[in-house]
Amino acid sequence: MIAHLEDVIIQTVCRILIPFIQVYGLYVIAHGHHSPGGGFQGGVILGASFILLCVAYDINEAKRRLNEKLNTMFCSLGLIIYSGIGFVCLVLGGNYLNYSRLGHILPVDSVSARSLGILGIEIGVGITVMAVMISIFLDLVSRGKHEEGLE
Amino acid sequence: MKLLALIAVLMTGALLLYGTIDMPDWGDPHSPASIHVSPRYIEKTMEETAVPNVVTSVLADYRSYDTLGETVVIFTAAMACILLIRRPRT
Amino acid sequence: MELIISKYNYWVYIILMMIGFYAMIGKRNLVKKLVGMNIFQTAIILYFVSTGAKRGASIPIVEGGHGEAIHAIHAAHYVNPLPHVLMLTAIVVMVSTFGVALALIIMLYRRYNTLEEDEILELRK
Amino acid sequence: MTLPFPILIILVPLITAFFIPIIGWWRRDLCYPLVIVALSVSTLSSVFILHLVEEGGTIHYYLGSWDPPWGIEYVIDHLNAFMAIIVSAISLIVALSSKRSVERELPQKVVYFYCLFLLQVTGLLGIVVTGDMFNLYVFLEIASLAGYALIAIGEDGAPFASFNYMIYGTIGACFYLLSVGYLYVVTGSLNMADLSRILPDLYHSKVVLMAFAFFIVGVGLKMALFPLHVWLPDAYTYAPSAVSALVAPLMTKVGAYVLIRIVFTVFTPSFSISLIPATTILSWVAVIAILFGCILALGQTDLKRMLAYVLIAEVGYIALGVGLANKAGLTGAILHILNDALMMTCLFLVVGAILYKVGLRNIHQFTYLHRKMPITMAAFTVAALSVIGIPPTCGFFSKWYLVLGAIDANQWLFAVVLLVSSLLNAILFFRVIENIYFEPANAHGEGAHEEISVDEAPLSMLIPILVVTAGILSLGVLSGKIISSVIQFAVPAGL
Repeated sequence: MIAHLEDVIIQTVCRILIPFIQVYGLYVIAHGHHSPGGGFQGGVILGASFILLCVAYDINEAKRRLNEKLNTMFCSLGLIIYSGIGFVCLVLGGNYLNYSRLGHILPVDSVSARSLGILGIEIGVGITVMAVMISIFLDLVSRGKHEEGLE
Repeated sequence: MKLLALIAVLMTGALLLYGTIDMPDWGDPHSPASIHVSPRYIEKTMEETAVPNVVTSVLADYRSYDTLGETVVIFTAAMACILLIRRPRT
Repeated sequence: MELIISKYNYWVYIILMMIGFYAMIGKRNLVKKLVGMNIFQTAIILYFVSTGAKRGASIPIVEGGHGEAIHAIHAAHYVNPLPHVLMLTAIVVMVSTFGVALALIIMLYRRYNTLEEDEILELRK
Repeated sequence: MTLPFPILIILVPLITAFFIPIIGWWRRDLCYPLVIVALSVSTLSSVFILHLVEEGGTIHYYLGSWDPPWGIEYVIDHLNAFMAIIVSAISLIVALSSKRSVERELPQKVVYFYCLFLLQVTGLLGIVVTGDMFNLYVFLEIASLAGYALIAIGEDGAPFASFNYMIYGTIGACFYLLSVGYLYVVTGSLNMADLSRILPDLYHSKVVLMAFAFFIVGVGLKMALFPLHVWLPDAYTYAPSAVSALVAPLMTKVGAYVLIRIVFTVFTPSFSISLIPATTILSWVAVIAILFGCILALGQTDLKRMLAYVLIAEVGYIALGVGLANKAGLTGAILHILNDALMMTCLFLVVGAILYKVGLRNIHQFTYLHRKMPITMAAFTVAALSVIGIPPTCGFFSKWYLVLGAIDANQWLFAVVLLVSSLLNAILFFRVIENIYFEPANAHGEGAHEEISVDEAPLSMLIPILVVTAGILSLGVLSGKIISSVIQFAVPAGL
């Protein structure tokens, strides 16, 4: 096991960088309609920001900000958003994932409703990908114990 | 064992190379893949989904069910890792 | 010769794929097998993406989609988006398989303290 | 608007799987009832959809309302609906019986076990109902990933067996993906119906030939067809008993379904039979698989491992039916998918019950079991008779059709092999039954009779076993009706 290493430079730089990384991740998710990007890419960037936090500090610091229970819930939450949007379309009388039906409850026409539906599922995908990346990373580096720093 | 593996690999490679003889050239704009299904995605994406990024509109709308499946795949991976190596707190 | 030059993308992917395939079935170290698996899957991704290319075409983001007047859109001006979409899915599948495989490797290392296939087989007897 | 039943088959278990980790944090004991409810809804929908298909013909469901070659469609004809019922009903039965054994074998991981259990069933169901090649790959990966994890949490050798399974499974899935890519580059389409419309013009292309070859290899790896079966015995022997009972009957059968779809729907029979001798090669491989599986099973003393080898032989039967490529043979293959799923579920559930109750798996230690667990052993005997192919049980009828198919194809050798394999199976299972029912000669003393009292498996395990046994007996009687109402429509035209 590597001894706990406190390095002021690394920790300060990471503290400054991480918000920017996260904002960039959100930008990539939201701007997927117009430029390369989308839920997966943005989700991975968001997950990477937490992984950077784990590397610079230790696992406990990262877990203080996003605990295990909440993280597991995020894994499910993104998919519930995704399949929930599809299910709403089903309830509104369309086929599954037919976003144009969302135009019945949103104040937009059916083509813009498709665009909004895409944004909705990208957000869902982003949440799930972020949570899954963090979850797998924590499981792998701490061999499932979630207690010590990087072993 | 290694020799056997090498022979299997070389045979598979030779078969794959044999298959490429009839494939369209690289970058051919008239290959079947470029003219059968995909043109509709590019030409209709603006009027049907209002999303200029064609990859996003195909990923999240035309073939969104695949994307649901792929999100489920990584969800499965997370659950598998938790099941396999996470130690429950005592 | 012309056959090779006009179809070199297939040659490249087949060579890469065979390297990965050999590592998967020929190597005795489990981590090397996994590295082979990654090369194998990446080669398939390379193949798919190369089938989407069109000479002289640009990335599949429609111009004039940002509020300007929309010109007539010709499919030949943009590369084929479908292989890219399929490969986004395949990349995610690859990452997930790799994650589960690493978890399995950690389990195996905990149990046998080695990652050589022969030694594990020896220990299991 | 189309009725939403096709999507409900998949969606209910899928969404339940998302909620299980959340609910598991709150109340762990709610997971099991939720799984049962979700699978019941799925089973009911698939029964209902078979009814709809019988009345109105093939059902198409366009996801997102996009027309087929552009969007993804679900196509449900007789074969799909039939498979969906098998998968959902068997997984429901296995889920019912899993409660006790999971709580004992994995006391702290019940929540995630059931989550992955549902994801596995969802993946299998998704493979069965889809009409899109790439969508099939995605669901194949969901089922495989869940399968790797579920197998790896078994007993001592399980992680290594699962790792091997993962390497072979990934090769199989990648070959499948590569073939999809090969077909895509010459046709530009991913939809099965669209492909079968475009492909006949391209049958002489080398790309299509290679795509077909790699499909067979990839699917063969997934369904453990003979030379590609190496991962199967270890993986299914070391898996937890609930998982063996789920994966062993279903994963191979779904693989067989994919094989039938590709050989007869995506490629027309004229390609698979006449243009290249694919079906002939397939039937020869299948014959070797049958003999190989039966003979290797003879050498095993571990009951679970013996069943794994029997399973390889059973996969051979189905592949033989596909390879014969005539009406009787394919009817036999499709009927055998159903019968074999039932038989294997019954056998693996019995093994699970024995392991749970007495913790034995070596067949030489089974003495007196018939007095300890009379009902379970009776079920085992019925299933064993069915595997052998004794008339009132369902196993006889599918073998009958396979023999008929072999005779129709003028392949007397195949018919002989089928009969020989029945004989081998008889030796195999009577060896076990002998150990169970006949007491050793030296134990005929006085005391041996009183000592052993009835100590049956708990009801939650016994009832599913009895249901499956009743199914084996009644399907034997009903097989004529199943063929006339479902399977004869499932056999593709042109055979």
